[in-house]
Amino acid sequence: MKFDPFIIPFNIGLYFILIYVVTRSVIWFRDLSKPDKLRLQRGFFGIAFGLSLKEIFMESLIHRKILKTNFRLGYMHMSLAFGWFLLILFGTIEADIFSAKHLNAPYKAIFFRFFNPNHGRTSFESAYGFLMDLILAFILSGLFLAVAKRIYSKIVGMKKTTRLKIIDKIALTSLWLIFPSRLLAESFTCGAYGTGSFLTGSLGAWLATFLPAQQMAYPFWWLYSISLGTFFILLPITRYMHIPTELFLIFMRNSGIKTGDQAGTYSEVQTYSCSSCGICLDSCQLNFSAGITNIQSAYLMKAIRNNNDVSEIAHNCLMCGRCDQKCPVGIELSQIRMIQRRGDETENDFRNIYKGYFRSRQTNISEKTNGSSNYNFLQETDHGKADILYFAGCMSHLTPAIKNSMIKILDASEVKYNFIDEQGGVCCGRPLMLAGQDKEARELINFNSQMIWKSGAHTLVTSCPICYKVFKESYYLDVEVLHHTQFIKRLIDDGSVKMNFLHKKVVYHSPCDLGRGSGVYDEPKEVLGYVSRLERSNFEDGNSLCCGGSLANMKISSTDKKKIALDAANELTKNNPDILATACPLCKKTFSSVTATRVADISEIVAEALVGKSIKINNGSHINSIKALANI
Amino acid sequence: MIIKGKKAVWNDYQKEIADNNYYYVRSCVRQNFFPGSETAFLKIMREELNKDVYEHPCHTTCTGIGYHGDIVPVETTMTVVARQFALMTEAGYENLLPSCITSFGLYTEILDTWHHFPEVEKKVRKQLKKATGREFKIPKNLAHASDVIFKFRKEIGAKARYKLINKNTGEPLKVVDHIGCHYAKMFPSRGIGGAEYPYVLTGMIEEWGGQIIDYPERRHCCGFGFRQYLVQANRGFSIACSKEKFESMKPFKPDMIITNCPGCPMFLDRWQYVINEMEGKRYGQNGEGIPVFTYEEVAGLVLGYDPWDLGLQMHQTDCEPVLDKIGIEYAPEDKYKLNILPAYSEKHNLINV
Amino acid sequence: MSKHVVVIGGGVAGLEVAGQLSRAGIEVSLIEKESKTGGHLNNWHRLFPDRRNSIEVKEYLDGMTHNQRIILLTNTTIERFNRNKGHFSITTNEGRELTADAVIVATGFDLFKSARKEEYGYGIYDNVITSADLEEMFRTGKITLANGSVPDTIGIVHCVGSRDEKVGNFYCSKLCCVTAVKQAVELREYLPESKVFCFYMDMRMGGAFYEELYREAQEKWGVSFIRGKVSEASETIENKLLIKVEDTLAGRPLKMKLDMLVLMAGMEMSEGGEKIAGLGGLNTGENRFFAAADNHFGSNKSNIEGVFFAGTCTAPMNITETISHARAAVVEVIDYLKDGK
Amino acid sequence: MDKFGYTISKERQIDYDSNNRGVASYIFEKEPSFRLCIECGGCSATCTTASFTDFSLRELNILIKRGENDQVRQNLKKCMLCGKCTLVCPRGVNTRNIVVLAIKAFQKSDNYEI
Repeated sequence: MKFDPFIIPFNIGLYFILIYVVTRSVIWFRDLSKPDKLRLQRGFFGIAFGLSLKEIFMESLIHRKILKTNFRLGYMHMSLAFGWFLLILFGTIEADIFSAKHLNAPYKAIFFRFFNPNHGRTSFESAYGFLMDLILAFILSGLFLAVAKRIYSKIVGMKKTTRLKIIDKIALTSLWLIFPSRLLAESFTCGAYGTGSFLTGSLGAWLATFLPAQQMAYPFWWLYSISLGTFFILLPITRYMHIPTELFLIFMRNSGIKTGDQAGTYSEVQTYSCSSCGICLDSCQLNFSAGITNIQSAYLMKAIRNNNDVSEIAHNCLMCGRCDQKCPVGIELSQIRMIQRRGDETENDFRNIYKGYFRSRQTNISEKTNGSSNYNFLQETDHGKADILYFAGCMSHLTPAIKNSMIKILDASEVKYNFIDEQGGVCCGRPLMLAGQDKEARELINFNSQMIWKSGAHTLVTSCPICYKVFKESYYLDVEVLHHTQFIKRLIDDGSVKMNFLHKKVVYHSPCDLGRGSGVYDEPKEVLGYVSRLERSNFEDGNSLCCGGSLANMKISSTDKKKIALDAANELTKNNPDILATACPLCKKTFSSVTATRVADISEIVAEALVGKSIKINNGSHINSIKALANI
Repeated sequence: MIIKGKKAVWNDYQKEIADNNYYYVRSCVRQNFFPGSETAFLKIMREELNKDVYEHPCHTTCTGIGYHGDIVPVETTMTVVARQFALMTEAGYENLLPSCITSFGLYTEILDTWHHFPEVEKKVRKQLKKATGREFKIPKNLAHASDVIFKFRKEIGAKARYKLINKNTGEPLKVVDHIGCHYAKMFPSRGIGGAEYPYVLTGMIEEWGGQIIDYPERRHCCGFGFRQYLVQANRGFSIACSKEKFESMKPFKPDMIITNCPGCPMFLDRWQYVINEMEGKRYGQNGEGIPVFTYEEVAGLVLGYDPWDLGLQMHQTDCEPVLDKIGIEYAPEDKYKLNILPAYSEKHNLINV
Repeated sequence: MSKHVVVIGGGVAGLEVAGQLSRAGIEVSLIEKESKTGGHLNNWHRLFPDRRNSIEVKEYLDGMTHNQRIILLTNTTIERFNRNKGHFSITTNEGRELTADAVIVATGFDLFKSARKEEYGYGIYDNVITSADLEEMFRTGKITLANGSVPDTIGIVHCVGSRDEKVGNFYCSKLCCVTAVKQAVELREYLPESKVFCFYMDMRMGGAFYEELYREAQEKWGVSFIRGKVSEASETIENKLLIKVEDTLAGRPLKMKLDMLVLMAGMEMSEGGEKIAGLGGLNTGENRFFAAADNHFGSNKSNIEGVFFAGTCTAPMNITETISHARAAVVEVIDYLKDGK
Repeated sequence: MDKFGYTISKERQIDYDSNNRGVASYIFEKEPSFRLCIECGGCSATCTTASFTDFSLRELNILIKRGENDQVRQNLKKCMLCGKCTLVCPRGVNTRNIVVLAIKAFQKSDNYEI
């Protein structure tokens, strides 16, 4: 038998998806910027290619990251992806070895058993059949988990599972049907012919005892083919598009392409690479503390893919970056969210049947400007020359203990510095950026940049991680930007300040913009370790929690903020520390209102531990210190 | 609107008004604005009601315009007023009857001040004595001329030739009353009906057949406001006040406005013309303006006096529509004939008399 | 021989006092000018801040006085009040003579007569009502305008007769704010389509759970609060009420048309109380309420030995405070009678 | 026409009934905490922009509610969104979102969408 009409759905689906993927790739490539095109070309012939292959194997097939985060979920993904891959691979080899000729059409491999019902009589054939059955069983075990996850997500160790739209449900059903229909089709065929291995063979033999196997097999082969065909055709408009897209993503990433701040090929590839695995849901504090369950990154990606209005979703996010850390596909979720925030006003009315297949890309429209500045009321003040600038930041002015402590530390270190926003400064611009208003932010950045540049300083110290991040990333300053924890660390290292050890149990909360946002994890902890008994929490470094006070979330209510803060504070103070230390005025303010534990910025703790220069408290008796005081 | 409630308020605010023997004090500005009004008042009082109304040839302004225009200090005002009282005392009268609302308000205010601060009165007496050698008695009764017309509204009504009724439809004329601010806003208890729901003009209109309409901005100032109008830069505010009133009364479609104050009819009348000039906006039915009357003019019309004898030709907003509605006979061709007024003569310059 | 105490006023304070004294074995005569006891409580529908039915409190008070040896004299007023060697002789309007060892004055308050604020036109404009009228509407469940239609926009004016030198009341009645908020919420409940505006001078939400109710009114019921005293109201040709107020927080005058205006009448010394004060020579304060012997520790005591005060005849109080004050009066009386006077 | 040397003064009164309060409705719908403001002025007191200009979030908040939009719109974009106001607000009003929504609402009202 060379051909049978039942293969037609499969063939249509297969060739459709192949053509689609090729077309899509061409469009994507065409839309890349010139440097990115070069990067891609270089990557193709360079080490990136090899790295990508390895990563594709490890992540797309084995799903190593998901396995590490959640074994059952990982196994589910792995069994389906890796199993299917093996099935295709060994199926093709099988068709190649056992068919009459080599290089068969794909359907020959997929429906091998149908076209070779008598296969499996020799020992080599049956051994191969055993392998194929084993792979199928492997897939089916994963499928079982997937079905169970839909019904009861806790089975795979997840609290939440992503919600689906209709088209996804059809695709999902066709995906689920593929392997059971193959199993049944093969089993009936094997039952009719008395072939097959431990799975198909025994199931087929048993079914044949009470069913007409010969007649039953054919409809299942149809079902198998239709399931495959449907799945392929629906692929581009469902989340399963992530299967082919992820390959592109890995290759592009390894070639050194970055998301940037504009919508483009790479952000689109990333959007399509989201498999809606739902890991971001579980990592999201809005979800598990505040019960906001419709704005997580997976839903954002879906909304973008579906061309839905995303502005509400895009802005309802703390931008803590926890999902970025957890995403097994490595999508830069926060960056993509920022792109959506910038393109806020875009209203896409591109509506036709191709919408799902070739969506019109959301691009940033720059707002109509009347040419005049919004902030021309800002007045420049001359702060004079200094080597080191201290910028407390808006929020630090609402937590005066922080700025006062910093002044104390700076004075004690005897460095020459200028407190540039002592009388209240101009916002750093990051809040505007987070709201998607880059143009306005740029005005403030330019204003502040000029002030910093005029001072001739070489170091800029700030107390606020929000300011720190924007100073570092968006200011293009010719000065070294340090968060005050980094600066204090330096002062300690070079012996500019001396400190007592405080016998206090301290737990450290890493602020989002400082830790995950800017990669400053160690210095704060080193400083704390130097002056106190630093204890570990369950939420360290990349896994640290957000305090909930984030400026990035425009939409969240104060009640929900409080819930997040309360949960986070409870987690952090589980072991009853004396101090909940943080390195951000906003975190301090937020936590202070929800916990009885003392909340302090690192600078405050350091200032407390500071050894005064003139008074030798450690050596001198009470009288001596009074004498010392008298000598001042 | 619950009329019963209004009547209860009116009952709360009654005032004593002398029955006869009035000492009349003229208004500074009315003689120019609506010269027929005071003449008509005297005629009604003397001829129709047979009352004794005395006018002293030497009486002066009460300085109210200067006082409210922040020009004349209060002590000076008090002394001038004391002189008025002295003239009255000398003439043997006790019932003060000012024609002007501001004078009425000012006399009330001064008498109240002296009542609470006798030392001020003492000082003023001393000053008056020093300046003019005169002495005075506190008036026994103080009533505004409109109070007196209110008091005798029934008598006037009984003699009426016309009623404030549209002769074509038989419907009462819709009348807006506007009370001068200084009538009762400062001392609500001294005004008939009080400050919120003044009855003084309403009583006349109802008695003479008309219907008073109550509109939201009835309390609003006419816009004169002394320091508002007197300074040119503030006149935009003055006219805006009048406009606010017109806009507010517009939906009620009033036939006429009746006032009891020297300034109010002037501004409600003249500003209609200015608003029309500035914004092309006309009030009243068919855009012919809302005629504005003084209560004496209305009383005169009701009694059948000739409109031109009452000085209605001096109105900027024509009164004819109302005359026609009531059916008052008049000779249109006589409107601007000056034969009624005494001929002006260079030789008889009054200032030098 | 058991002691006899006359309680003047059968409102919340009077009933509580009578009940408590009776339970302590003291003979009590309760004098009430109306035909039934309960005072103002009979006029309220639901009570702030939890909007419980006022009947529940009435039932409690009735329970307090039920089956007790209390001589209840309704439709009774006092015509003579004399103190004689530590005893009081009281003559009622029906000529009855009562002799008492002590007297508790619980004459309560009168609602400010809103017609006195002429500029609001109560009794003149069709749809200007008072808080008490609105309670009556709540009780009947029919909130309608004079012409029978349902109001769409409703304004509530705080401080009518309170904090107003013009009517001679310098003091704050302290309960009108929360009553306004309660009624605003109820209006929104009854008339979900309506818009409710409160015009206040200050929001004085001092009691327990008052501020929470205020917040709820804003958050859940969308009641608008405009800071400014309504200066005047007038009727428009379409029979709406045009009000003028300064939106003091916007720094601009504001005018708007409303279907209905509710005046939050304040509390004043009751006429009955004034009469007793005159008859018995009891001191009253500048606010015309009875003057207590001491503001801090003698708020139940009068200037006459053996005469005590209970409840709102001394100052504006809510029901909770009134009952507490009444109980305190009971302690004072028992203490006084124990001394054998 | 100025031949009289003066013109009729414009009313300063807020005419609540004829003002367009579409912007306020838009914000109420998207940010319910807008209702909660008690006009304490804490936001304006801490505001950096308010210390340089006549921008006042408190005033803005009330003017939008009254439909006095013209006075508001020119000031809105002076806000730097720094969020100090949100931190000091005793009623938990999401002040920053109100500014952002107000800007959006004005754009929409320019396009006759609200």
